Amino acid sequence: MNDTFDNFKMDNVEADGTTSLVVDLDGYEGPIDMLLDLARQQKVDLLNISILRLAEQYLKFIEEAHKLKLEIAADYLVMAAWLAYLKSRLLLPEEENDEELSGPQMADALAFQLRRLQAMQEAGSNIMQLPRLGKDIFSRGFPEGIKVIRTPVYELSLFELLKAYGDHHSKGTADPLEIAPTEFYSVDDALERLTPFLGKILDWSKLQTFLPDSVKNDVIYKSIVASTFAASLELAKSGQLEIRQSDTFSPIYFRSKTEGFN
Amino acid sequence: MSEYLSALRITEAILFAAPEPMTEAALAERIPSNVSISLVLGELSKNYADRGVNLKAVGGRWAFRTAPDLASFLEIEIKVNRKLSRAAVETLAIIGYHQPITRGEIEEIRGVSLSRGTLDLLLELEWIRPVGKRKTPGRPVTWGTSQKFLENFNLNDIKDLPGTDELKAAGLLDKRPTSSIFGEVALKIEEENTERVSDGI
Amino acid sequence: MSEYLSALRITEAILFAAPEPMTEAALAERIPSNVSISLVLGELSKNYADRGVNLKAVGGRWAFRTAPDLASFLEIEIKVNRKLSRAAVETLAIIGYHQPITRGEIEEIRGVSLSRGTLDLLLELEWIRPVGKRKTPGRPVTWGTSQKFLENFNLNDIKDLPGTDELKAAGLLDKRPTSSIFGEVALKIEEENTERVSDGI
Repeated sequence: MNDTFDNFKMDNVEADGTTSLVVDLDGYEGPIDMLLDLARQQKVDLLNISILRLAEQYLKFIEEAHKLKLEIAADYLVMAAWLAYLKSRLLLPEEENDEELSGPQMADALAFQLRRLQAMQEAGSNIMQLPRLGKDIFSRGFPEGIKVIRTPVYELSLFELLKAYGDHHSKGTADPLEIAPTEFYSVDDALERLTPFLGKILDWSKLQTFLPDSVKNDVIYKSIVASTFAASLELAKSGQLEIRQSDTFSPIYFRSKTEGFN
Repeated sequence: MSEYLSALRITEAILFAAPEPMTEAALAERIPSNVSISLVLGELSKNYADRGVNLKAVGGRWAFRTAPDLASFLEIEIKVNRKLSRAAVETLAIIGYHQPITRGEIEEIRGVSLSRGTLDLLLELEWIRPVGKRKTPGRPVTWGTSQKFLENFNLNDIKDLPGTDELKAAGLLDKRPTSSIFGEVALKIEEENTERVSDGI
Repeated sequence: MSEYLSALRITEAILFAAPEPMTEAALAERIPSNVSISLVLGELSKNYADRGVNLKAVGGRWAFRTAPDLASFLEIEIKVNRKLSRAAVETLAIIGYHQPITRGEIEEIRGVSLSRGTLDLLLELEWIRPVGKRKTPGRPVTWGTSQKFLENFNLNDIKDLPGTDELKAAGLLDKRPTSSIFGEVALKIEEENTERVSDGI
């Protein structure tokens, strides 16, 4: 936003005509920074600064800038609006209002912000005056270094050893492929189980009632449900079973298909 | 040679040879176990206090450094130090004294939105680092100074920053937003700032 | 501070910070002109003679160097866990099962030639040892496993290595990957296999 004010200077002659105030916006870091600079020019301790006077100076500056038809960044205008409001609050008698801060409280808040920013600006220049490494103080120019010796440690488990041997062994030999029997329930298993019931399911009965009792674990149970459902579709297709499900995810019911019932 | 003397020599040699400052723990590992490393470091820093080279704790680690008063004799080559902008110096100070602090809080204190390159530059210098996230909506990143910052400015601890106690006593290390007191107008400023910030990203 | 003392401190700081050894002439330029640099260097090297760091002239140039007797303290030994290459593990397994075996025979079994370092590494780890010579032309060395091999794999005797049948029973001679779609059942099967393997030890 500073480029708006490039090389712009203005003289602000105080009401008492003694202090000549030079405002150079080039290089200001925003309205608070500018207010802080105006405050410094009052040459009093920030603790005793007259916020009212500061607000007036700021507003005067904005007014002058407007006269010169300078484009002013929004931040500065918002600050001007706020300061104008603050000024009115400071000048007018306070109304009883619990929700809003009083004029003096608002002025205190601004004074605090100015003091805090000033403190940080000073702190910044103090930090930059500390002796700096590589500028004022130096570290060892030619550190010999600490030599790091890496000793490799190889870890191999018997399992890895045997696995390597096994992998290698099976690479060369053409063993017949043995498929381990699975504990999963096949569609054939389900068909076998459902067939005896065919023609005997007179009323709608839940799919679950047709499942074997001794189910070992969840995965197997799921496979049984899936296989039984697949088998029931098969049976329905061949006209031996009717299936009903009223809604998605709701229970599935079977019933024997009775001849000529339709 | 006594074990204590031996520990002194070893510590001295390691600190001379190490390219980076070393922690007490790392040094303690290398000296006879019945010798106190703090005692050794205490004696060494006393030995070197008046010499051309001093033993210093920087950022909680130990290193030899040339004595600060000899700066003018050591300008072997003219280093071109990039001059930091006012905004960068101010931001660095704010982060140094108020850490952990979010970008938004820095902007509150400075009363202006941070321009694009400021944090980037400090980050590039490795003087600041993200230290966490504020548990507020949006979970903004909080910033703090780095080990390298302490080493660069020859500080042992962030508490050694000049004037910390005075600033604290004066209540100036309070990062509460003054804008909350500014009322609606301030809210408007904030919104605009926020927009500008997000535009800039 | 006397000029002599000042010269001592400056020389000390310069030699510490200099990136390379420095000539007397270059040092002389930086100290008060009425102080003799040889005197300064003489005193400094005497000061540092018994310390962890010594001031030495090498080829007419001066530099601080850590004391030679402390070299071992300036080393850090780090143990790095490394994985053996597939070839090495396979070779070791083949030696374990087929010992005594020559290099040529290993290559025949593996169907590829052994790279240079493989046997060397196993030998260096002391897991294998030469056990004799084959009475064939060229009298090639035969290899076998060592006591350390047995210790490493917690075996009492090389005969305790599971036989081919046992390996097959454990699924280790089966290339089929255990499919993840079998879910928990497969995991259970795998666990059982693993148990069976450890039972076999």
